[in-house]
Amino acid sequence: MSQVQHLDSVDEAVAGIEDGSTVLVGGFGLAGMPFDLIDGLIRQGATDLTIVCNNAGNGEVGLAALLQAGRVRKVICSFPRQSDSYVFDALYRAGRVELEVVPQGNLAERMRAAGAGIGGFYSPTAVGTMLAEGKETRTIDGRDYLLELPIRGDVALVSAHRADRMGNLVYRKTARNFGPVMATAAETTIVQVHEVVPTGELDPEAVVTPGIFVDRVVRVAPRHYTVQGAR
Amino acid sequence: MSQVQHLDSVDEAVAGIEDGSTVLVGGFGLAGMPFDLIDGLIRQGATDLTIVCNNAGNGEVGLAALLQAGRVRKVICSFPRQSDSYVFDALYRAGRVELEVVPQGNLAERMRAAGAGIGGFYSPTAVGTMLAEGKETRTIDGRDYLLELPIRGDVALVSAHRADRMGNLVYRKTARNFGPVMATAAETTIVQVHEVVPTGELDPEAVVTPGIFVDRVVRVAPRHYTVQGAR
Amino acid sequence: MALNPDELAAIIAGDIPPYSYVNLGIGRPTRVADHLTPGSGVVLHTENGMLNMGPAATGEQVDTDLTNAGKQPVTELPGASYFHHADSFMMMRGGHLDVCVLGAFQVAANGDLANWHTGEADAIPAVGGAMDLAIGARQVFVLMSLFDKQGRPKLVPECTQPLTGLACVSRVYTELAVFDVGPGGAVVRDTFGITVDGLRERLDVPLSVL
Amino acid sequence: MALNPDELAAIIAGDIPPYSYVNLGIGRPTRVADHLTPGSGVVLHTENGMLNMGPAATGEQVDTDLTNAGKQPVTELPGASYFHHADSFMMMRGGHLDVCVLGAFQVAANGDLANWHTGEADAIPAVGGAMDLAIGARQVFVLMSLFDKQGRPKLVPECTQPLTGLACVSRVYTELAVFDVGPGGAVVRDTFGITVDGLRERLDVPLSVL
Repeated sequence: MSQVQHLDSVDEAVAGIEDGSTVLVGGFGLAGMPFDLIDGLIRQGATDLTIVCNNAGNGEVGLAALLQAGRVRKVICSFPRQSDSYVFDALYRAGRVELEVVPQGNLAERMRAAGAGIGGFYSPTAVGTMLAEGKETRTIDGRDYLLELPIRGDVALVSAHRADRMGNLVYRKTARNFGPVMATAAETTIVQVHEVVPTGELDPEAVVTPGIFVDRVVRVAPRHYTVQGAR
Repeated sequence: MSQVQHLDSVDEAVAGIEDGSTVLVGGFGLAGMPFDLIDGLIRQGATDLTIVCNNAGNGEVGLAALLQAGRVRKVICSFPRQSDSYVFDALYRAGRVELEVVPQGNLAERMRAAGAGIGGFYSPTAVGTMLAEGKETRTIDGRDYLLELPIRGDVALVSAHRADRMGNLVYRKTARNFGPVMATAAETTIVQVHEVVPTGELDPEAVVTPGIFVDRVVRVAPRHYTVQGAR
Repeated sequence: MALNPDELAAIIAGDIPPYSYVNLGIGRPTRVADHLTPGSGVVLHTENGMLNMGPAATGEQVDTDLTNAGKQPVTELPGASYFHHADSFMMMRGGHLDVCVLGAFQVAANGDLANWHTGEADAIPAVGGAMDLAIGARQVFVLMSLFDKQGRPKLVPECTQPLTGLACVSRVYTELAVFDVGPGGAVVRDTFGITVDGLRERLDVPLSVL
Repeated sequence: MALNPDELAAIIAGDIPPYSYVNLGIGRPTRVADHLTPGSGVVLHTENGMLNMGPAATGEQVDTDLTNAGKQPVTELPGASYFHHADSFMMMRGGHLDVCVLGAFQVAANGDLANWHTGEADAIPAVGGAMDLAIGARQVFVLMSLFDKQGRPKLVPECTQPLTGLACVSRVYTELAVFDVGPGGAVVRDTFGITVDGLRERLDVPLSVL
């Protein structure tokens, strides 16, 4: 039933993603971005996708490449505009991609709610702002909140550091970011890792994403890239 | 401001807890029960307490001793009745302690909500049961939920395994249980640990409760006790 | 012949698909673990914060920091992980467990479950994780005797005891028969030492046959 | 004399109580870190999942898996911890941060904040964590120039640009003055090379004095 599939190639790992899917994509900027899985998704060909990701792509790699390939109908993110988000910027200004801006804390919490079976929650963020438009406001214990609903994915694409054969995951530093939350919130969670170790080698106290949340694992080589702003 | 206080005695650690406080008490049965802090609280003398804990005490130690001492006005828990909960049972039947039974998942999630600034959330648990009485029901996306509100503590008493000087905590096995959640949900979080290590000795990837949630730490000797049902 | 509890636990273990994530309720359901083979790949969840829980701990293995939901000492298998209570119930309530096996006072033909409160006036209510499990696991199996000590059926048209969850049970294992329950009512999957007509005589619930 | 950005950052650093947990917004507020001494015990939070963030990484220190909220490479101090985004924003939204320092387009005398959206029709909106920080930290300090490039005051009776949060700012640091803002309106705490009357001439906001 729930056996984690360890796949030999990225192409096998992303097989079956359907047109029109909602795809949760990990990463904060480039850290934790599942580059290989996104490249695989571009080759795989699924289109009309809704992408949920903190950003809307950097340069021409990863999510930016997927956008450039014209596969994305809508982006749900907190921070699309960055110094090197020119691919998204151009598509957006051309009216070729929809955008839903969600405060970063609501983005994370709405996915957690999906993973946790919570039907909705009252968030203190964005009360009285234009991002509150159309949302129910409720005063609880003297403070105003907005009703926020879960964001579920058909698929999550996550980059982790190390997996064991049962799909337990650990991450590295701030590359952890959205990965553990997205892994809980999708029907199918696909993970790229730099290393697969035998079951029993990960410290049970330090597992961040238990294998119960993981469906497919593929090992990829670490990718070297330049970080913007590196001095 | 937020400097973690490392105290030399349990009595200093529990100083200042006021009559009428809501006290979150960690532990699931005896595992993770902050015995020493509870003993300190009994000596400290605060009374008219509301205790939030998964259980309502075992035998005559820990929470059972606090109950026996007559300091508890109300218990909020998921599972008061156990084979050795005779202290609570007698007080309850004598009408000397109030009881609010909360499903275990709601108990954990309501405290998390308090720690996370969530005003309330829609839970799938207990819909259509007598524990739904008086709660708002709402249908979201075709499923029924109950509105659940945060549970905040004035104080949390938590048992962890190891702390560093900054108050970062790690736990041991299933003694982790409610500790990390309660630490986030109280105005003052007081932690007993078996060991305090220099800052930098805990693996940053494996810290379970970051020091931001911890106010006071006291080192205590591990306690040996018999586990019921041990064969 | 009616099955004994051990035989019934073995049947449930055989019905759990390989590699399932499973939570076994306190009490009799715990016995199902004794019949799960390591090769099945089944992973046990315990709501007090662990996946890949191992068998009961004995002697030197006993560790007061490592217990199951019934507070009994257990062991850890390779590939285990520990997590706090909110994360543990996220697994349950978020629909990530494949199967849970619970005891019950009553199950209705539509899958309603009563297993937490006897309904007696002087009972001390204690729900634990029962309501979370009932609504959270993808499949809820109940393991119970078909009749209570007074001989009254526990598979009923409608629960008279306080409910744990609505329409949440999918299958009921008893010493005399296994039933599917749900929107279509009770369906007999298997009988042990009794005919379907024999069951019909003793139950107030319309029964169809698989 | 009006202060330069570095002098202002130093003043803010001096106003942050020892051992505070602090989040510094992207851009100019990041400079406050350069003026925090190790002895202050101040712990920096970055919303992409880290406490006890260290200074910018240089040369060999650069690790693509370790960045701040502005996606720039940073370092880790002893006592650091990593956590996922939901846990990180739990710290912010749950009121566990003592101070955050943010940039702003406009701040109103009552503490309303506008710092995420220029309001221009063709702007691509991008909010990031600004709204979460604004309502979450116990004290929100704003670091901004007192006038925009067109010379218009940025401390205003009421924000005309899209709001980030309501009545959330407690103090505003500018090159000419430091103000407390809130229910009592704007209060001048300090001036640099200008008198309070000089400020009153240039601002549309009633000013009281500490």
